[in-house]
Amino acid sequence: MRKDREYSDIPGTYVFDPEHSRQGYHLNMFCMSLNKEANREQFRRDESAYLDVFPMSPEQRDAVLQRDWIGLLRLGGNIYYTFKLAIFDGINMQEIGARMEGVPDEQFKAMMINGGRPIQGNRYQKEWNRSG
Amino acid sequence: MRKDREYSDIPGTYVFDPEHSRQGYHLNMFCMSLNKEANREQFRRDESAYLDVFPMSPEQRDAVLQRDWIGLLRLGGNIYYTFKLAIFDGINMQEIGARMEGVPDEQFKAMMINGGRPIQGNRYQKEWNRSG
Amino acid sequence: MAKLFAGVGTSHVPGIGAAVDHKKTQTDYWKPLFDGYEPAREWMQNEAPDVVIIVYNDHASAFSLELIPTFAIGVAERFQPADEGYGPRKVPVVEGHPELAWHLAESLILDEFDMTIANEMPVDHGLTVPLSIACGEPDIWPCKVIPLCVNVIQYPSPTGNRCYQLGKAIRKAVEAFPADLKVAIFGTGGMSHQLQGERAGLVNADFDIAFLDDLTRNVDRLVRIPHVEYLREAGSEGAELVMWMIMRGALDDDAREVYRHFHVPASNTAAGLIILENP
Amino acid sequence: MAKLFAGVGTSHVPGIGAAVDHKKTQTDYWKPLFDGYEPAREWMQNEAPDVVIIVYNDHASAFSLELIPTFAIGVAERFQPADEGYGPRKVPVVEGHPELAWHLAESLILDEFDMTIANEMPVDHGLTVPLSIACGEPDIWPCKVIPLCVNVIQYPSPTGNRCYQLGKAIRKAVEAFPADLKVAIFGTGGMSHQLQGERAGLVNADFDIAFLDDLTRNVDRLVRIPHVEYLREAGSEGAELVMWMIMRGALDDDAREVYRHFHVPASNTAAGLIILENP
Ligand SMILES: [Fe+3]
Ligand SMILES: [Fe+3]
Repeated sequence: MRKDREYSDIPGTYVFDPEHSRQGYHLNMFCMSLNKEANREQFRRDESAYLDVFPMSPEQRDAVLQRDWIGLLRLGGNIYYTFKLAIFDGINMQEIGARMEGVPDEQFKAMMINGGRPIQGNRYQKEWNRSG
Repeated sequence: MRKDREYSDIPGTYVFDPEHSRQGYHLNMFCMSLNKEANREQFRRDESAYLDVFPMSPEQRDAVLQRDWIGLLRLGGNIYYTFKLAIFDGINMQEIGARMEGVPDEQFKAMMINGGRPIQGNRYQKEWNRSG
Repeated sequence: MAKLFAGVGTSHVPGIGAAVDHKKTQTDYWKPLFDGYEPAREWMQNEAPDVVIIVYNDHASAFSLELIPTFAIGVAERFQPADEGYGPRKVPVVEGHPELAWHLAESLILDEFDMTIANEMPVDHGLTVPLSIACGEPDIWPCKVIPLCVNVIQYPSPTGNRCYQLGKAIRKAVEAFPADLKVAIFGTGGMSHQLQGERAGLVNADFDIAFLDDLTRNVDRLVRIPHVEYLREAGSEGAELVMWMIMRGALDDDAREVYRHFHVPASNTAAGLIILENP
Repeated sequence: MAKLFAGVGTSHVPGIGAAVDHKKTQTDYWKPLFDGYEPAREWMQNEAPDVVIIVYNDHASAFSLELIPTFAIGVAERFQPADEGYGPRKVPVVEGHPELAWHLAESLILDEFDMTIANEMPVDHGLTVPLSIACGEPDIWPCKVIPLCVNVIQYPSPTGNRCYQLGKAIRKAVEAFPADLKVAIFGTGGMSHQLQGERAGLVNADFDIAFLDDLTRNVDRLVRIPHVEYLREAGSEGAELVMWMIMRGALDDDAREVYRHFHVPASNTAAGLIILENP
């Protein structure tokens, strides 16, 4: 990701800007392909063989196979695309949220029921640096 | 075609406006399909069977089978689409021009070499009505 | 002539559609949200618009990164629910209004909006969830629909001002259409939420309430919200709220609020709904 | 910073490409046209732009009626020549400039042009014929290309003014790009011609000459030509000339003409070429 954008200081956020989109093109197009049942079937049968037709980087390929949800974003994935893989796995958006943050599913769900992640302390990267 | 457009009084001209586009949608999509060699092969093998997958009107279908070039336009065809059928037949744009006007190919070609159809007398439908 | 009489702003969270489809609207989790939708359904039934223009975004369903239109208007006779990875939602086919849609497309392009015209466009939860919210589970949808699809996934989406101006041009076009039609416009998406990254789960209810308030009190402020403010304050997916500005632009300056509902959470999202009517 | 130094207006008649491909450029029919292209090729070789933005229209090759973008910008690494029904032209693959193209897309959208962003877009004669005209038959094209595809088939196409304003926004975006690139812009299509209907074969040389003249003498007149005037005076396909206004908008007000060539006929078309340079 470029670091000189006006939104670069928002923490824990991967804006799908031109650089990100270029990086993730084939990764996202793989995810999109799971919209079709015939493709889902093939992917179910042999994930690795199915991935061979998409010219991804080895890191992207590994992130898919390992369901490294935050890694997928860092490597150019967009959440609406990577969520196709979660749908394939039968995982819902809150579970993905938990896994991206690296907390137990129940903790994430409880946070949402209690009003979600607050905006206070979550606007700027520097706020995270201080507390981290 | 709607008759109340500001361009409705231009003679011998089928503006591809919304009404025309709606009318010709499936006809034009058939023509577009000839961009693919595999489709051209199928169409070559059995024109009528190939047309069955495109929900055209009987008039449109006949106009395709009979290569009624002006009829294709009147039924919603757009020249860039219908020209795919001419490419298929190995006919060039001047030959199509001649057939749409209903004159011999050589006459049309000679007109082009002599500077094309003049604008004088060809701006308004009423000019054609007078001379016809 | 056709008349654009009202606008609705509403979230389009897929979980809301799933709750309807799986008969979960009366569970502890979903009931408070759906109770708040009841008055909107009554309003919809009473007002019975002939056509609803639904401004929404596609979520990697009809469009992929191959081709990313900023504004796409659907002019087809009908639009099939898209397979988003679970198989298509079992909701009625969405019937279009080709005459009005083409009229809009033509008018908007001549007014210098650079529309993409779509004759084939499966519609995903972005469009069908608002219909479920407003209409429940009928056998056929009670109105014709014109889908207006906005890119809010690939940065940059259109500016708030551009969306607002598009709304104004839609209003003008609708009211020049020579048929006696009652037309509503839905702006969908939002409210504050972030689905992605370590900040996933963000909700900013203060931002959302102020947004709902200013739809009638201070539209100028909303029109000028820059992308970075949406991203920071409303979350990366809360930036969908820019689509509500198209709806707002299509209404009178002094449109009045007739109903609102706000609930947290719907899945990972702050869900809002507002109904605005022209005086 | 990148610099947009010149613009070229040129017809993109498929027959011109076919004459090149089938080695007919020296026949009696084609020689006068191609002789007039020689100075343009020399200019192109001498100036050697790094990138050329080619404004053209697709002719039912990449896009069909399924989806009709008003303005589509190609951001891919490369663009394959399209099969238009004869098999693809045997010309080099067109190499893109993704960095500049994405920069343009972003800048244009934030400047409120509603671009469609294209990652996959085979390019037809509308784009490859101008390259053949300007560059002859090299093994690889001597410049990177950014395709900018304009709808001029489905009525209505964008207005002349919208195209002209888009040109201005392109100029601004190019000159904000932080790399030392020499950029030219081609506006293609036209000049007067009509391919369809009983009026097929129309040529209006007076209109065309006045158009070429006014690119330097009276741009304001050209910007305001309404669609109906193009259709009536320049023929239904002569309306492609609106794309030249994007090229013109990207240049200085006082750009000067350095070369022109006009010949009738190229197939069914009045073929024109003009080179304009910023002072
Ligand atoms: Fe959404
Ligand atoms: Fe053309």
